[in-house]
Amino acid sequence: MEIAARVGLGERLDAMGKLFAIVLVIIALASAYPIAKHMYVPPEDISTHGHAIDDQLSDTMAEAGFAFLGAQIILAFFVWKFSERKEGAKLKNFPGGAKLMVSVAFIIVGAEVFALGVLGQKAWANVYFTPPRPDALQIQAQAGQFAFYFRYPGADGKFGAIHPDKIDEGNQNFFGLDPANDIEARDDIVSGELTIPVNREVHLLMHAKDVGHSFYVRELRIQQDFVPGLDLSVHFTATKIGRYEIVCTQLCGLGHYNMKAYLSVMAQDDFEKWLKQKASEQ
Amino acid sequence: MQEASAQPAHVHAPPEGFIRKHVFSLDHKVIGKQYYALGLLAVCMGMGLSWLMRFHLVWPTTRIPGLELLSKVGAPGGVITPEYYLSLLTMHGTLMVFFVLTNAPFAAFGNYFLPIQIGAEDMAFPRFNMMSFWTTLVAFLVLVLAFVIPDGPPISGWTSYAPLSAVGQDAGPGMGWGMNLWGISIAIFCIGSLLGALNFIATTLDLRAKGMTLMRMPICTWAWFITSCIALLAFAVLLPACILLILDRTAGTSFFIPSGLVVSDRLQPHSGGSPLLWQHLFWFFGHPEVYIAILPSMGIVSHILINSMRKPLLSSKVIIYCMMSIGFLSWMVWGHHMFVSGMNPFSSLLFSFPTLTITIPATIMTLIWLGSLYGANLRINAASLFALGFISMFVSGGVSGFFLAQPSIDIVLHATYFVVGHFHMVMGVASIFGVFAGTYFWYGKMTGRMMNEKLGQLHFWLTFIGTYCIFMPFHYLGLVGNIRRYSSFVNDFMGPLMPLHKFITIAALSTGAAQFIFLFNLIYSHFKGKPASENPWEGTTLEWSIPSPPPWNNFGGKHPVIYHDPYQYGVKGSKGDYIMQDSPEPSAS
Amino acid sequence: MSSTTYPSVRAAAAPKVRSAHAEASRSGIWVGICTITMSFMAFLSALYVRQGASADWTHIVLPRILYLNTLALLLSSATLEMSRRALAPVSGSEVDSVAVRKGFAWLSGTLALGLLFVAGQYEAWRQLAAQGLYLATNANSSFYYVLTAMHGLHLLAGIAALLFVMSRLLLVGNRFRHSTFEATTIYWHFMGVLWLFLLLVLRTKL
Amino acid sequence: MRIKHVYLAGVAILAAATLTSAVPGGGTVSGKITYEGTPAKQKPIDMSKEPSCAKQYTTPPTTETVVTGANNALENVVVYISAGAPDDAAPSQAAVFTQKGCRYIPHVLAFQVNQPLQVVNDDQTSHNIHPLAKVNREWNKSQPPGTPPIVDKYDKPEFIPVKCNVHPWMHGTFAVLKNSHYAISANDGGFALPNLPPGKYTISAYHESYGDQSQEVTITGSETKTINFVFKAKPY
Repeated sequence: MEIAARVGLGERLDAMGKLFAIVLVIIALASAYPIAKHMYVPPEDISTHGHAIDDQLSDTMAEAGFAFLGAQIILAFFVWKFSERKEGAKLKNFPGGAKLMVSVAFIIVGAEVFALGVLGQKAWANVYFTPPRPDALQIQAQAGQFAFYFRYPGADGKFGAIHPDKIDEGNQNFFGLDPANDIEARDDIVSGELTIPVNREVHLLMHAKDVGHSFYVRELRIQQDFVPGLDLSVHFTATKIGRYEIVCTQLCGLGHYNMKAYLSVMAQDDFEKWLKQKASEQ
Repeated sequence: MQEASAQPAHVHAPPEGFIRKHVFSLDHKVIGKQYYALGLLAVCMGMGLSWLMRFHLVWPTTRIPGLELLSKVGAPGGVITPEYYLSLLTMHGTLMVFFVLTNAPFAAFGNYFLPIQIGAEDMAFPRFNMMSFWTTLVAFLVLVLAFVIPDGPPISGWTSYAPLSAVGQDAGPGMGWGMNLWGISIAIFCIGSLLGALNFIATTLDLRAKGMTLMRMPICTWAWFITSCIALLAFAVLLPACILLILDRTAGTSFFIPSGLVVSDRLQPHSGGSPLLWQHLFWFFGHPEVYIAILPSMGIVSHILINSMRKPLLSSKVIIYCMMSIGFLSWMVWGHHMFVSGMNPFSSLLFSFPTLTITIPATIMTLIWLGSLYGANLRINAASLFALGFISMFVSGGVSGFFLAQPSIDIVLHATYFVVGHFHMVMGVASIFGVFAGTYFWYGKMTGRMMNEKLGQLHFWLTFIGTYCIFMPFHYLGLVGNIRRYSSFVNDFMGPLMPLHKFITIAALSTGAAQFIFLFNLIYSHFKGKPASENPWEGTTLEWSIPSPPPWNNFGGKHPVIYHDPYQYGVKGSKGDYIMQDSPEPSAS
Repeated sequence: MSSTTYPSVRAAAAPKVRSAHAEASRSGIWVGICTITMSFMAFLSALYVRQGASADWTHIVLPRILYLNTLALLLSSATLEMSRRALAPVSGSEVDSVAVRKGFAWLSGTLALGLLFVAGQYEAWRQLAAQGLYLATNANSSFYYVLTAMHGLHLLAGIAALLFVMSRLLLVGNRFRHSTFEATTIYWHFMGVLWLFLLLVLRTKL
Repeated sequence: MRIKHVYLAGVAILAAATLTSAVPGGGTVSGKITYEGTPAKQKPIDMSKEPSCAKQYTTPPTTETVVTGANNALENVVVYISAGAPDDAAPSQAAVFTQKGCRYIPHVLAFQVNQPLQVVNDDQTSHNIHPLAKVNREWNKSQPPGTPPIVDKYDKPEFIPVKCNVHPWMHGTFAVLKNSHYAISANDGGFALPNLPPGKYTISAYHESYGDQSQEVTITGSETKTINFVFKAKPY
């Protein structure tokens, strides 16, 4: 303890080691509690591919939780047991030494990496490696500072061409359509709300008007950036009728926090009614 | 070998006068302290900004008295506007990542102790060394200049994604000159860091004392060496990226800006650029940067832990190899920041695998730290407490990395508070814990006076508990889908989360307040602390073989000869349970 | 500067004593070369990505003068090598010896050729500008200006190093240090190699 | 007194002094603004992303780029004197531009060069005001609820489109004019420029979608001249 004295510490400090152990265990358990009790979980999944992601998430959560609690508690235990022992206490080495540690890490973590990293990739494949069905409903989504707009091809099933120079938000010409000269554009239906029929695959063509944005619907388990100059697309099938929030997750400027729209999933016939009503507004 | 004649001429005459001694000093120790001071200043600013952000998030319309003085436009009547929130966010990130996490554990402690620990009188190129600090300082000044110009600081975050960062004024307030200053500042910072890294490497390779083989170098020296190798390549990539960005903004080129963008109702006069190009360049630097921040702290913590355990690690070599492999792998994983950014989905898988693989060396290190504690005689003090805290933080931050490494889960968690919690714990708090540990451990050597131990431990408890209270809930928020970088929460899902946000804010304010104990201790001990002996911690490495504080040429002209591996603890030595690296007495092994 | 006016004196090779500092400056320069290479790699990968990014990639004809510049730069490496040979036997203290004068002459030649290269590069810019190709005209011209400008900046640093060495040679009491000179030599040769590589890229990609 | 005023005013006109040139009982130019053809259809605005605004309307408000009244009347047209009248000193009372229900009130705000402009946020949400000025200095500021009004002025005449970066549907116009003789056509298309001293004037009418038109008129005394403007409306 003369060491403690020298650094200006009056009394013995072995209590501190024990205290550290206790505090650490409390912290570890308290941190794990809300997870174990599912107090904070993603909203219910309404997509056909989402369950794979959710399973992946809960598997990872189990393994991570195990590793987290294990490591913290071992740390606490060793500190409790081996801190501030009486002078000249016998020093021991962990049986097995570094070799054991290395092999354990390789085996356990290696297995985990394999399990999650390789086998787990099918959840990703579900989203990105399957092409959209040919009969999928095509909708174009445009992200701009700071709103989403969605375009339905209308009766002719074709999207009118986009002319950036014609974009006029004051006039609600968000896509820069040119109905005067472009017949295909005349019957395009533009909406601030993404309305889709339930249980029908939607192929969302993504177009960025100005800077980078992102399309995120928690319930759909879909997140994809809009990259200016790059024509990306996602496809998904919503299985539950309802109204869900679409948010932008890519910092896009001062209005980022307020850049959102709504996804409303309707029964097929309601959807057609909605389309008609929208068409009349154009 | 280095006889006196071999030494650079300038090392010979001790510097004269205040300016040469303390301001434009060539002495690596003074430069190290200067870096530390800069880091301290930056961290205070960064913390202040985070306070403002946290306050605004939970009390959006409450006016903060006097804030309008900081920016009349940004905070009319003391209420933070959305764009000013983003300015604060950008400056917080930039200050913390570049001027704190890169400066404090690496440049500051590295400069001070690397030459001493290898038995050198100074860095290989003292003039470069001085230049690298002053360059960094200029970078800092250019960055904070953004606060005072009418345009205000940029709002595109520390990652400055193009085209938002590239199109200029139209992108929003602060994206005019504010953004230019950001780009210039970072470019300058790169130059400073490159000079520093070059110096570290040359010094480590060529100025080692007789008998100091590479494998006899202390772990933290190794950490600084590996970090400089990473920094050397990482900043060499960020610099070109910044140059291209500045050209896009000022010279009308189109590296990052594609055709047909309409920003603020104006068609942008650019064509053909690739926004993803910026992301690739930035993250190719950005991910190694994470390890530039954390590796030095790993080294420092191992160094301190060994000393407090009074026994060597199960294997220092394995730790060193792990740090090397982490450094190596860090070059293949940048894409995991871009899983949902429109990259080819196949490359996402390619990036995911090495990312997950990094868990292996990380786990090995953790297991070795834990396993070494077994059967130790652990001395508990502020330094070792922070070292233990580092391990705990590193584990907590590490496991959450396991989620984000998987593209499929990243679909749900990308850009949520889960990510924020993850990198704050593993890269921010953990490496800051390393700095705290290093400060309590080395303060006596650097100033000649010990820090106050009681205050130190009080500081530890408040910080340790506080940081968990702040950053654990971030993960919960992320799981629910709380998006990051929102200046206020107008979303449907926010209602039930607000109490948690309030809790975080209160924790952040109080934990931040606890840091004033540290600041006070830092200043108070400088004048009133107990005088530090030559070797207060009964350490074995070279820094403990010289007076506290060391003379201007470290070893008083003598050239130490090394006889042992760095950590001869738990042996029968003449002084006690340890043998100094430079003592000729036979070692245990 | 005719170096032939001096009788060629075959001096004994200087004793090879490499101090730690000399070693440091050598590894220092190699490390520096690594990082410079890395940053140019970054520029080039940017070039490749940018070329793939969109269809606006055109073709620009490189100004002929570039090849003359290249020649000048290669010659400068040769003259530098000559001066290295001349200065090899020079010891730290000797002043104004034949060897020193000779080395200095070759160095001046190197410097002249280096400046010639820079001037030539500038002329190449002016020729491009005359064709209406400016920094922002198209992606190709952007990369041309950026790459040549970056190389030019690094070369100017080399010229500064040359001037430094020459001043050290002239100074009374000759504070000439072999380590510094060697570092300068390595750097200068590297600039040559880098330029050849860049020229190849510019020729094939732009 | 009055004589003196008239006299002064006369001098003012001749010398093109910057005194106010309005003469009580001077001539008046009045008329009606109409359109021919089919104007662009005004679309309903979807404010669902801003509930605090959306709930202020029973039926969603429509866009205001072309606002028409009974028998082809055209609203929101700025009628002003583009030539013939001297520049006037700016009045000291501020022109107020209010953001209410995520719309600009008025949609077109006319005021004079160097006249104080006041932007007020009556909403519970944070607005952003971004006048896309070209000849004047451009600015772009946000205004959280409950913060003091933004005060500014313009020193050159210009028609400035105003937008809110946060709410893309919010668009308005600042008409910054040289003199005090201006009017904005009402829903019946009517306007009147009273108190014009004798002289030859160019009367211009500006519409944000249909642009500028102008006509010559000469005022000799206190008579009332009638001038009508007809804009060509396009469906798209």
